[in-house]
Amino acid sequence: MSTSTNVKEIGYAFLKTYYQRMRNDPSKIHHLYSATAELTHVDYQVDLISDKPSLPTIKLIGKDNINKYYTRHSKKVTTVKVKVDSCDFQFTGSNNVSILILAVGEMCWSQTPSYRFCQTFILTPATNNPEIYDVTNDILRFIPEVTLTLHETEPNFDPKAAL
Amino acid sequence: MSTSTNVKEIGYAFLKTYYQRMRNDPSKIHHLYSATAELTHVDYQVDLISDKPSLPTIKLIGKDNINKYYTRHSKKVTTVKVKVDSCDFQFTGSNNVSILILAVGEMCWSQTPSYRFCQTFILTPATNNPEIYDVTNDILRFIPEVTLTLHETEPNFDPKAAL
Amino acid sequence: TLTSESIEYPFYINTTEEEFASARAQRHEITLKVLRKEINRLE
Amino acid sequence: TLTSESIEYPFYINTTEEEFASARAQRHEITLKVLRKEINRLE
Repeated sequence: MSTSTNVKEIGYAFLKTYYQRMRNDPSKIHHLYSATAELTHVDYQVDLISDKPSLPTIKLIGKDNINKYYTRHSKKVTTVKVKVDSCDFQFTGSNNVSILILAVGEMCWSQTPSYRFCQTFILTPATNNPEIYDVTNDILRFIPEVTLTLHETEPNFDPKAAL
Repeated sequence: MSTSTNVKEIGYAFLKTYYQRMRNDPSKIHHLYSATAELTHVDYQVDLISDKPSLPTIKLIGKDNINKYYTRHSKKVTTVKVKVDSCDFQFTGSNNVSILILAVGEMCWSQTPSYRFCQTFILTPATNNPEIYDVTNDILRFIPEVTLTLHETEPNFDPKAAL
Repeated sequence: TLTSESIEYPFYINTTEEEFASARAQRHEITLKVLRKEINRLE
Repeated sequence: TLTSESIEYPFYINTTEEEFASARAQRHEITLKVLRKEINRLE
């Protein structure tokens, strides 16, 4: 990815590369990360086909653990489909060469319902080649669909009438 | 805020300070930011009391602009109320002393409906005093309530029956 | 060593659960109004 | 100079809008099932 000054281009190119590599070659995703990267991502051990409003996540640190994680779950990882609804980008870090990304959207896998998520990344130019960015931080958080918990206590709220 | 090694404590203390200062003294919020901080936050010029599923944001850079922004809108800013549903924290940056925060929750102001949001921050130890953190990045993104856009095209979906 | 952590339970700032409920009630009504419009549109 | 930017329109990766619609339909059904249970509970 070229380091044109435009943070949106770099960020957009990264997101495409990141999710497409999950489908195309999970065993190569860890190459996107720095040696000591921290990752909070889907706990693929749970059943993704469920009625639950959101999914749990697990925490990992280091390129090797990240590689083990993606390869162990590659069967599910390769079926990931993503709709990004919005994306925000800012330069950050010392002399402003790193990039902060906040993506919001929906994700699904084969046969599963869609799950709402937000995800934040920090990309930092690789020490050996500033043209290339390493992911140093990757946090995925699922956002439970609003359960319209209609409490009796809600003052003037009559569910039947509202519908 | 003390730099205990526990990222959760530092992050939690920051979030409390950040939102409480909005209510207590909007003219002092800019002190939390670094000189060249970047902020993407609520566009307070729009009417917050509306049926819209989410709110627009504006982009600012630099402590002075951030100060002008909070003081100009202080009447609305001071009424902010926040429910944080979940929060993720990671150390980041050179020698891992900065902190990345991803918060997800709901926000409202006086007489307004609640608005779902996610917000990401990067905190960096102040150059003159590593015990204190400066906000170098602050991105707020509103998440539209799911509009159950029930298309005819949805295969076996009969809305009336479902209800 | 893993440094990432999370807070998984909700907490309130500048408000209480009860006080926040009225803002949420407003949001529910807006969402349900949209839902009703949707359903009427489909009929 | 301001460097922050946003993409405000949706885009799809590894899928298309049509293909994604079935996952969303499943999600709608789950949400509406919860809604129905809620309403019955309140009666």
